[in-house]
Amino acid sequence: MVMQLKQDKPPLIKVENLCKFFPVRRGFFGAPAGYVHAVDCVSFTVGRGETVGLVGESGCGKTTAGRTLLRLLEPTAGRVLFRPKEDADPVDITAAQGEELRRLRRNLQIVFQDPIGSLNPRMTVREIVGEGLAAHSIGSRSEREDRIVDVLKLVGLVPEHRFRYPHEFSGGQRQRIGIARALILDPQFIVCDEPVSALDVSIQAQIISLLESLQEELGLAYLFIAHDLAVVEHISNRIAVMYLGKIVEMGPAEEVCRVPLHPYSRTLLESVPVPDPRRKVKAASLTGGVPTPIDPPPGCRFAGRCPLCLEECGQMTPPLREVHPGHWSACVRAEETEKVRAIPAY
Amino acid sequence: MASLIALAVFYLAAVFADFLSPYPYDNEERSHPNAPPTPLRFRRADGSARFLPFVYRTSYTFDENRGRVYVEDRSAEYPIRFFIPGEEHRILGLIPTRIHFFGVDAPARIYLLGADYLGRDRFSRILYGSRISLSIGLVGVSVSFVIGMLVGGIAGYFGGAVDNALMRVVEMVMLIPRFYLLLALRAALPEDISSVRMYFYIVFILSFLGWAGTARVVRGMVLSLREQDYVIAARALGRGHLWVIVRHILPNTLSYAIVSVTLAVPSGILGESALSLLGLGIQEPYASWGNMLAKAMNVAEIQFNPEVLWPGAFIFAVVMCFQFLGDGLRDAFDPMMEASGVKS
Amino acid sequence: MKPQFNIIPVIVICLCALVSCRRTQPNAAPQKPPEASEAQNKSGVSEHPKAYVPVVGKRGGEWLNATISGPKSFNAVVSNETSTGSAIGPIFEGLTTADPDTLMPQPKLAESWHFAEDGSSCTFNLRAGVKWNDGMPFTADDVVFTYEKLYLNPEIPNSTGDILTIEDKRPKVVKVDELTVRFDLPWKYAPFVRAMSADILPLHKLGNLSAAEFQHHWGLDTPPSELVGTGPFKLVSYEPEQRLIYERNPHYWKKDAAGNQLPYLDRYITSIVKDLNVAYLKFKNKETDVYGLRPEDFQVLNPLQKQNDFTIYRLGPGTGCSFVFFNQNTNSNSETGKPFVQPHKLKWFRDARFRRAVAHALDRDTMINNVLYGLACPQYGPMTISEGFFFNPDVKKYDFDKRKSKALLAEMGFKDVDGDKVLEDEQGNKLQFTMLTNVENNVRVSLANIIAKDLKDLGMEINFQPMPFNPIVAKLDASYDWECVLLGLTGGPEPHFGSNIWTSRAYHHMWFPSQKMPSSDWEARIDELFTLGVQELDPEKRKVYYDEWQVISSEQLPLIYTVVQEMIVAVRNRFGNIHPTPHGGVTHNLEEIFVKE
Amino acid sequence: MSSEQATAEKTVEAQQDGIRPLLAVRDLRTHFFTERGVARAVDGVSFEVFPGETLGVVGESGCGKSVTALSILRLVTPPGRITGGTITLDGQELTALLESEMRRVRGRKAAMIFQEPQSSLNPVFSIGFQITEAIRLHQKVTRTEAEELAIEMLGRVAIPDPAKRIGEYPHQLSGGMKQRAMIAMALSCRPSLLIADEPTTALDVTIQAQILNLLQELREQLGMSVMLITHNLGIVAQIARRVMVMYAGKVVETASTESVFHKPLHPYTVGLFRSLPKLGRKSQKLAPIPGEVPNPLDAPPGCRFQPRCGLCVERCRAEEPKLRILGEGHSVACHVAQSDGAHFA
Repeated sequence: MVMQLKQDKPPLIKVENLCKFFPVRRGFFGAPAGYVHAVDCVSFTVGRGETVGLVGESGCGKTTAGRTLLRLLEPTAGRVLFRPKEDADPVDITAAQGEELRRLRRNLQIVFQDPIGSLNPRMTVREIVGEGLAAHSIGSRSEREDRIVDVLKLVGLVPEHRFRYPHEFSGGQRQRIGIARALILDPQFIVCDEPVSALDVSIQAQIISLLESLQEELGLAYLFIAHDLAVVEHISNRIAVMYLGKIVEMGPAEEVCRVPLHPYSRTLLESVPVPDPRRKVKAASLTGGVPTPIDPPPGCRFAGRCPLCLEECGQMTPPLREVHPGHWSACVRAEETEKVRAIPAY
Repeated sequence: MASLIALAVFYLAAVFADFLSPYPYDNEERSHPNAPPTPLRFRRADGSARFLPFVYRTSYTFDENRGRVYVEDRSAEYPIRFFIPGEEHRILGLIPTRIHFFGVDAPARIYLLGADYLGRDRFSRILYGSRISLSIGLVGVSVSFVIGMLVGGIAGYFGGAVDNALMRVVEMVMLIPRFYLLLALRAALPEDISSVRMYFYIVFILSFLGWAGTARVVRGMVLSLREQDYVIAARALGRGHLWVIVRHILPNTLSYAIVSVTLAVPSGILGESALSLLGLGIQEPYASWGNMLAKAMNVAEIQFNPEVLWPGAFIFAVVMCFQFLGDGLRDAFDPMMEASGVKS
Repeated sequence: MKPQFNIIPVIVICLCALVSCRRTQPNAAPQKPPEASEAQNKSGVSEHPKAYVPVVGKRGGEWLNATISGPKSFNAVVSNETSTGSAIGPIFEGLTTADPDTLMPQPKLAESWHFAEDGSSCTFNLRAGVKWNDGMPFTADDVVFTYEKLYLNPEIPNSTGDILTIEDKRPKVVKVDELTVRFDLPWKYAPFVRAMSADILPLHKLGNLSAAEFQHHWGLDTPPSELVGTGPFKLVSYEPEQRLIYERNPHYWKKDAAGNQLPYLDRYITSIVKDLNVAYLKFKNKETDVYGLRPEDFQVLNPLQKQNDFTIYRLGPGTGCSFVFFNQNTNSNSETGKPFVQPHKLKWFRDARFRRAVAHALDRDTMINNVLYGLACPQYGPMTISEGFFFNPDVKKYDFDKRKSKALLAEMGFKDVDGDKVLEDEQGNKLQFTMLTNVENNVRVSLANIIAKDLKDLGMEINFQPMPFNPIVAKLDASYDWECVLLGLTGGPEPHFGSNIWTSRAYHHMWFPSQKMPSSDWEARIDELFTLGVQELDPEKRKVYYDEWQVISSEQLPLIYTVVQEMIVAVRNRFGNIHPTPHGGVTHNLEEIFVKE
Repeated sequence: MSSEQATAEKTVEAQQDGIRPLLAVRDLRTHFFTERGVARAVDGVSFEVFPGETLGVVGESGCGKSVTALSILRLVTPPGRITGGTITLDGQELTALLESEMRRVRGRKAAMIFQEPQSSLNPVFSIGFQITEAIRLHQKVTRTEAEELAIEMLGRVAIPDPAKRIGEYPHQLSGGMKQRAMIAMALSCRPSLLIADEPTTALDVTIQAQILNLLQELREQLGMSVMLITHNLGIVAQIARRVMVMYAGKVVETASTESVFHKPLHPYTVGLFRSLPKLGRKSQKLAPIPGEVPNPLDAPPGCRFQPRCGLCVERCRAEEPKLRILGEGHSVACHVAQSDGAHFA
């Protein structure tokens, strides 16, 4: 089993109790009126060559988590340990400063959702893709050029494209440019922040296939952030489900999607419309809306909408516990959830 | 594009004003007050034609209504000559020469657009005036733009309390109606200052007026650009803050910058004109389009010397050119325009 | 009636920038001393119109005019500026008025007057049957009240009171009977009857006010019916920034030759307009009946007279004119200890040769022809030809001759040492100074430009700076930190009313105000002449003093006069009894003006 | 009459046995006249919506599905213009109507809801006011009656405590609530046709489920027809009775949902399914369609899908395929398609 293999070796990335709070200000100069708990004590690991999917609805903190992990946002608390080589000592990304952080960035890259906003409209593809080389002063001019051409070919673009500007490309091609930019420094780990959400089905499939083949070829590890469960399940080895800044469930992709151990994951999965007209599924819809993430009260954050809610759920935050080996849930009634029924494949 | 060419012509004319104009700006001929444009003749008194035009000497008498009647003295012809020696000047402030582009021999005078009340050539004064009027807008707006970019950039980038404080200042400046602020600032300056210093004061005033709007918009742009994915991508690639600002944030405000400078220049020109029109700006004998136009604030004057409106025509033309140029640049700079196809 | 106020006030404002100078002549009723009233006219006024004999007119119609500044108040005593004066002009009358042609005092509310033998008192016999426009009778009590309680009340600062006060001594006003009032004079005062043209105000309306209350009474918010006067019209409506509407006073005392009660006109309407261009257009579009022309308007309006059915009256040179003057103040700022004028410049400015050099460099022909369309005359002394009797034509005249200027400057030791076309004095100081004029007056700015250019040609480095009127006045009156100014004053026929400018103690002795002792011999002599002049009751003897004053001023040139504009008015032809004069303007006989068929 | 129309009409007869369609669109062409050429966003589209049914319209961005919807309500703005075809709604020909008459159709006979509820609601008016206004625009009722109706509608779309919510402003509502309010407004005048243009795309999956449930319930209750435009095949499968697949301004396949999902005949439809990751089928490899959607300004000759099609033959490049009936109510615009799907073998 892949999972076990991974567990044997030290992970590439180890996130420990990562927190990111945003202050909410009232008035012009007022003190913060509260904090948005965008990411609240999140811990997980990403192994070498592994894809971890991070799913959740909008506002659950998955994008913030990805960016905080890369130090693109300053974490409020927590550590992110990165082990560049298997036998090397881990480096704390959150503590790295200056040049050290800059060097670390070569290994840690990001691909964005918005294929328009993620490319500087004033730069040619060559400049965009080559920026990483320039930032780290890698190679001579011609070496850089060769590298750029190589990477463009790798992501399925033709070398001639490098003299054009982003607006001359279609959405799918732009996403390929974004991937090329992330790849140019030969990273080990890429945060894919909803890379296919804005794309059409046919293009989405192209990009997913590309990411898969790149992983195979280059041994990349992905943190794949998305809200489309089918996509996440397809590409991920393991999945973490987030709700209001917390991970509520984490485990192997198929297990999470077939036998979810958290009522929220279950609802999420059951809400996905099944593309099979013979299987009309009346979705078990949740009542109420997502509560505000500003200074949330103690207790399970899903308690207010949970069909299985107990009294104790409102009092204390249930910890993430390993219900099955490698499959974690933050629900006190995880075992019962499992028994309801498996989510059928379609 | 045509507007760009037109503006280039205007600015070149301003640079070479002393060469292109037949007379210096303060050259008076008091016997020719409010002379109408000198008629260019192609046909001699005896009916034969000349290829190059010539002019006659003119003189005036008052008619019974105290209107000035100019008559030509047909006894001698004064052909228009090119590269004619006249008063000494320095081309580009460097090369001393007596050569003017065109002119006629004394004692005849050539007034292409007529003369003012002291017989000063309006065409020459418009050329000289363009130096002040055209540069003052450009310089004033550039200065205000630098201030605006700086303040807006700082506010947008640092955010928080700095942003709050700076934006409150900006709002206070913006609250005051522009023209009154212009007058108030003028009033705050010493009254009796020379025209040369006045020029710099006007630049200062104009830049003080213009920066607030720029700062606000730049701040907004920086604020949103800061969050753009490609900015984050650059940081993820290991770029420092300074590089990100210089390479990724500023260039993307630049199109706005250039467009807004272009669109703000006319307001600078108009601001100077307004001040000079009220007699609070550039003083005679120095020429600016505004102080020349001040003479047109009189109904009777316009009726009998419609040429006093020429500086206004020039202001209008330049302002229009800048507006068209600004619009054109805005279209040209907007890369989204091309990308936006048809959405289904 | 105060004729001068009705010479379309816009002209007055245009010419007269120093409003403060009006303080000396608020009533502006030009008049000769009483003794001279029957004497033949010896003035130099050349183009006197034929004697004016009103014809019998008919009732009805309106008179429309326009002004560029509305009233600031309706209080005749406290206010001292022209816009208020012209607004209340039709409502109030004085004891005397001036003959618009001869400038002699004429009876108004007083039917006659006579001085005591020794000149120590003057008795006025009031006209019988005069009524206030609310129907109350006008009596000696009103006169006594107006002078004793208002004009001569030290608690109410006003210019009529100032004029009648000499060394803190004021006349005493005594009611002899219901229609007789006697003024006991503590001094000999030649222009006394002329000063008696100040408006008489109603006792029954104002009698119970304290001095302090009175000063704020009759502001712009006063209901028009409260403004009770004896004049031919009464105000019926005031719309701020729009118009003043007057209607006939049904109780007016004056009757025409046929015994009809005056005035003829039903209504008199003054529109308040934004600027002279609007006033001009309103007249051209037949929306107003009278207009005071700027020189440049003449060429437009003159050919239109027939077609548009109006007549242009060229009244000859006006009474105000512009002059250049230099700061001769030798004092220092008491706070900073700095001299008001840099010492080397003061030395130039106090040298008459310097001022004469400037006088020779004034190109008056260009000023007249290029700026004023030939509708002006050169001016050399403090009185203009139209000011009548006391005008002295034999003052020193300065032709436009730059060689003379250069010679004078060379004589003073100016030389262009370093060849930069700017002269230096013997100590090597560059001959440079700042010239100011008020920016509101386009004509004056143009004149200043001509002057600056010519002085520059002489080798003076002039920084010409137009600036708003009020800061200039502040410099002249208070801070004294100026070098050269081009301004103007209105004049009048009575030279003594100029004593607040010309005597060295005077606050408005602009080139060196409020001197303790005259700083020069010629200033001392002028002081002396004014003292002699005011106390001499024989006009011929007075004229000798004032002639000498005019000669001295033209030689010493404290004020270097430039040009005086012609006064030109246009009036519609549909009116009868139109008789404009330089001093009376068009409406001095408003009550006699009527609409012809 | 083109053969395409004839074919389409035959389809109708065959399918509905004389039931008159509520909406019949024939050969609709909506073109955009841009500076760089004419974009044939909708180019000869024919279909019909029958009373009480849900028609799913599927396609990728740029296929012309939204423009089709806007064209039906005559809401296309310049440079776009309807250049041909007919739109018959409830027996009324819409393309010939005056704008004033069209206004009476909108909202009363056919209403529309959009993808972005936040930009479809005016932020400065309360939702109650906006719904009331919509009601009063088409019905002669007093303000209080309209308000009661509005409260009833809000209740119907399952907004809790509607009497209180009616005074709230759009920003006070969550995305899902806003979309419910939009639906309430659209349905307030009981239109016989509801056009829903990507009504759940901006919503989270749990909220999406709620809205879709709601739409189905309302359709049953009110007996209206729904034209549901979406790119999400799952939604179509769950909600629509019939499906129309569009590609580059053309209808490429139309059939009952059942046939489209289980026996797709057009290579593009098949490509879509093979591109779609499915829950619980992790091992299944995705088979993306190569290439990109053609530029609407520069459509390829022949079949528009031809450059991306694995089954392309010479004829596809030369001749534009017409919709052919290849089964009961199943028409496909493909030269190579066979009714048994043998062409994929």
